[in-house]
Amino acid sequence: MTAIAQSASSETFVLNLGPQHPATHGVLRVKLVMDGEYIVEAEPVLGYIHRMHEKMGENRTWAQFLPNTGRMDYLHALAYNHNYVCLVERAASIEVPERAEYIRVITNELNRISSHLLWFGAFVLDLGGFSPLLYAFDDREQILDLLESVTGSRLTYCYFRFGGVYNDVDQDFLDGCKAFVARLRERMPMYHNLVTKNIILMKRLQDIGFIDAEMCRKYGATGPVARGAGIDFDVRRHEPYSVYPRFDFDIPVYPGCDSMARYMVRMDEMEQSMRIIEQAVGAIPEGPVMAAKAPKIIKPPKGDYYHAVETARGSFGIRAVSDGTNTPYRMKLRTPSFSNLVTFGEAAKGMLLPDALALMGSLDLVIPEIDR
Amino acid sequence: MTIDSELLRLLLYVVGFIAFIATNAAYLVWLERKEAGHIQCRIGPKEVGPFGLLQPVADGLKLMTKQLIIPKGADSFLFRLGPVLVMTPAVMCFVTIPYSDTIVARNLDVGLLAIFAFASVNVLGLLLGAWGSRNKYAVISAARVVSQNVAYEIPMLIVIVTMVMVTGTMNLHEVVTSQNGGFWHWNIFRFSASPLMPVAFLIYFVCMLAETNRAPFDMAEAESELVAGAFTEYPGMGFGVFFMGEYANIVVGTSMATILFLGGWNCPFGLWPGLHWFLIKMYALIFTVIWIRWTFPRTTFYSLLNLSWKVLIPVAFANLILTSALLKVL
Amino acid sequence: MKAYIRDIVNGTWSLLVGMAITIRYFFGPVVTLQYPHQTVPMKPRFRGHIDLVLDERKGTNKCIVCNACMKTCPSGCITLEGEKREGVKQKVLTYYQLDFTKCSLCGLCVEVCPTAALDFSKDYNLVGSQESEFVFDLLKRLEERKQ
Amino acid sequence: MDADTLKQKLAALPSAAVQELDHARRGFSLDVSLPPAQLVAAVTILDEAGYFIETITGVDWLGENAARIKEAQAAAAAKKAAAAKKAAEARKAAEEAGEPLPEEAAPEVEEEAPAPEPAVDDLEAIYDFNRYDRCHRVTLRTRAPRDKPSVPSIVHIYQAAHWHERETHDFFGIKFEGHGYLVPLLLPEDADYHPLRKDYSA
Repeated sequence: MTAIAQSASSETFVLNLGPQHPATHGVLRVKLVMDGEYIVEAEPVLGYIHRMHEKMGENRTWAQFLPNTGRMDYLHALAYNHNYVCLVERAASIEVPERAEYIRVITNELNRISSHLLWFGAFVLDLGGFSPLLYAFDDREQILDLLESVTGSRLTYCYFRFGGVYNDVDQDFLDGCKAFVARLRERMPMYHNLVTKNIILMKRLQDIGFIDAEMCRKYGATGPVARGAGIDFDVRRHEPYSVYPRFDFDIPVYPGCDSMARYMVRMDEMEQSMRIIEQAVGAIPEGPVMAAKAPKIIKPPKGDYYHAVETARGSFGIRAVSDGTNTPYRMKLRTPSFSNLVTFGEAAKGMLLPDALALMGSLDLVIPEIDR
Repeated sequence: MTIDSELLRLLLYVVGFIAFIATNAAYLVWLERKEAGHIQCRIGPKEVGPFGLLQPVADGLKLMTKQLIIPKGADSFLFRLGPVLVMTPAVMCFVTIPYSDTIVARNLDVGLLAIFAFASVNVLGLLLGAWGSRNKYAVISAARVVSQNVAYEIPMLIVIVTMVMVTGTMNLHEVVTSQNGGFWHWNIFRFSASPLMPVAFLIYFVCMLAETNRAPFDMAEAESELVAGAFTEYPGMGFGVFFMGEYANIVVGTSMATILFLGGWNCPFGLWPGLHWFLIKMYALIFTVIWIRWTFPRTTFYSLLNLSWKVLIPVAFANLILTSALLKVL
Repeated sequence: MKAYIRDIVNGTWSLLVGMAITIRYFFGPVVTLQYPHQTVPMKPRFRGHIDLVLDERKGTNKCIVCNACMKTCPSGCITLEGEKREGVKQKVLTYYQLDFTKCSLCGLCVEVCPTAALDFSKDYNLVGSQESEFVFDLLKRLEERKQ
Repeated sequence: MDADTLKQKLAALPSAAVQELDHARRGFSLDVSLPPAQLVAAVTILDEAGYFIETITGVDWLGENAARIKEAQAAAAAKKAAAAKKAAEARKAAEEAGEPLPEEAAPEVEEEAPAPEPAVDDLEAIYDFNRYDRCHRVTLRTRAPRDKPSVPSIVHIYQAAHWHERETHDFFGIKFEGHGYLVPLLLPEDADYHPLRKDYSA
């Protein structure tokens, strides 16, 4: 920890970072007790975009809750759709045809790359670099066009259904995926030369925001935050769902425990997602896209079910309690950024303000997902 | 009463300089937005006037129409004094800059010293403005501005001392005439004085960036941390005057670089020296300043001070000692 | 000392590489679309607000007023009325109102409709000064489109 | 510490019911229900075993007891109706046979227990734990009566619980003893209502 936590001299002052602040990417307020420019204590305050999805889950039928999942983490909405749909399929034991599973994996990984690209642009913008944001958005626009041609929407998707997907993909979507992967693969070295190898950025990220494996375990941090602390935990590999076991992709793990490690994890994950897309587009089978006997009214048997999925920010889990009727009895949404943000209060002690923002950027927070 | 011709000439020069600074500040904003646009594969302002040339005029009018609100509890005198103290030294620096053989307001023998004396006053303006606006973010940025400018004043002045030693005079007109002839006469390539001359130019350029709070060193006005830093509370023309002061400082910094290192108004091939060469070199340097801004992220505060105390100052001292040794020997 | 020198040299080299990339983009092509002058060609599956489908054979809409879409909509933004006319087997639609301020474009109504009477429209630049301008009367829109 | 030693350790806790489940069917492998008193002990076992906390879910089982009693009565009524039908057939058979009506056993009308005053329903807190190296999700369930729901806090073991417990307190009103900072997390500061309770009406 380069920044030494000075003993809190008498005149500390309280600085409110947010809820309107360019670096919080949403309405998060962090109450910082500052001594000069050093942070003595940081306490995130939530609730500014709390819409109570869990109560909506209780007074909507199982099918009607689907659009809500896209509104929680709008950067990786398809993973949230995927998790909710898999949960109900597990509860009501509905079979999903092969082609639908492949389409789900392809669109999910495309959405993960678009989420990582947006994080990359916004993160370098927090550190002061403007141009990489525009290059990243240029690439992200390709993905949004691809997904729009299939799902119809660009950000908050509602494309998956219980037992399959809303409608089929055609050949030029698959060719579009191949062309996109080729284009992004040729652009990645440019990102690394412009940003990763830049001495200013390296000085900004190395040894900043120290979150080690033990702190991750105590705070339940998952996703790139845990993988940046040397923990090899990825729900796609660890608790396999859908057809992920059929693809070979590796999980980037960096033992650095600092912002640079978390940054590198996400950059490598984009490469892995591209590999998955290539394999999935190559091996997509023909066949129906919707399960033949998907029941119109979903009435899962009594009891509670849990399903977890790997989103761009970590493991997103839903615990649904069903009482046999067609509306859920209780819908608990375990979002990854909620646990990742808790580490900020601990890790930001004694840091400088710009370093704390580098740390917050490396956590890749999406505030509506924290507040639900 | 008769007006002394010298006084009239000076008056005309002052009016000319203020006009130059005002239009320059406006059109440097336009250049910056156009260049940032093209670097980021987009176009930049295009709607207002041909190629967006009237956009700065529109921005200026918009700034002037805004109401100047003084925050409650702020020290209104310091609040108003801030922008003034940033703008006037910038204008004063233009007095002794020789734009061409004949175009100079007042060719002082200690022209170089005068410019750098005025250049260090704008820190005071930023500090007073930030402190007067009673805003936490402004106070943090004021503390940063002061220590940043102090840290970067020293290597800049060491390089200036080396250049004075090489050219032997502080009179800017003679500095440029000593570099007459082709570009091999320019100070940047004067390897006879010291092989590290291009490095000295680099150090001067980096210090000039830090001095005007630009590019990787824009800690004072760090958008993503301190919202708008020292001038968070300045609406309308208060912010406009700060902006003009900043761009005037850039013009002063780049023109000093042109004079000291790139041979002022001399033509690279020694054919038709004149004002146009001075402006070409200056705007090339300004293009680089903007280019650097849209490429690099911002440094943190302690690595900024590390860079100055651990890299720039030692190398500047080495250059100083080397030059004095070589001058003694040759 | 060697590491110190190497650090400076590598650092400046990485800065120069970064600048080389941005200058290449400076002279590179412009990627953006000048919106008011050029518009984006909408994709066939783009989801605008829902609209009634024109049935060429009958010349009017295909809706049989079964209220399935009204019941399945999660945010309850569809209200419709129909009446039984003698001589016509199904009910006839008289009023179909969509409150687009609450619609989340999930497509459940389009999917559940037995006679495929609903489809997504393609207009995206809707603008209005009050909320009430976003409460569409789809039947009237169908008539206008027919002319 | 592999799965079954953990299972034995948890089963060893007094009055803890451990149940092995099929992960593919329900999503978690071990389901442990225990009284609030044993919660801290179970969580320390899991902490030593290297588990990380995923989330704390609150569930409001309002009307569960009432439903159970109604079921019991319905079952009893069904049994009585079946018994009465059997007795009627027996009588009809007896008439055909002409024998004197057998002295019917007085239809044992089980003395209709006055509907027992329904015990207070309870709020349930479900703790989810998982491992980083292999997939083994453990669910701890504790129940507390609705009128004074209090569960010991595990903030001193897992700091993440600081927020999870505040959120569960926001929505259900479960008091976590020893938490010390149960200020509303997602609800406005002065919120004294608990929206996810079944008897909450906006």
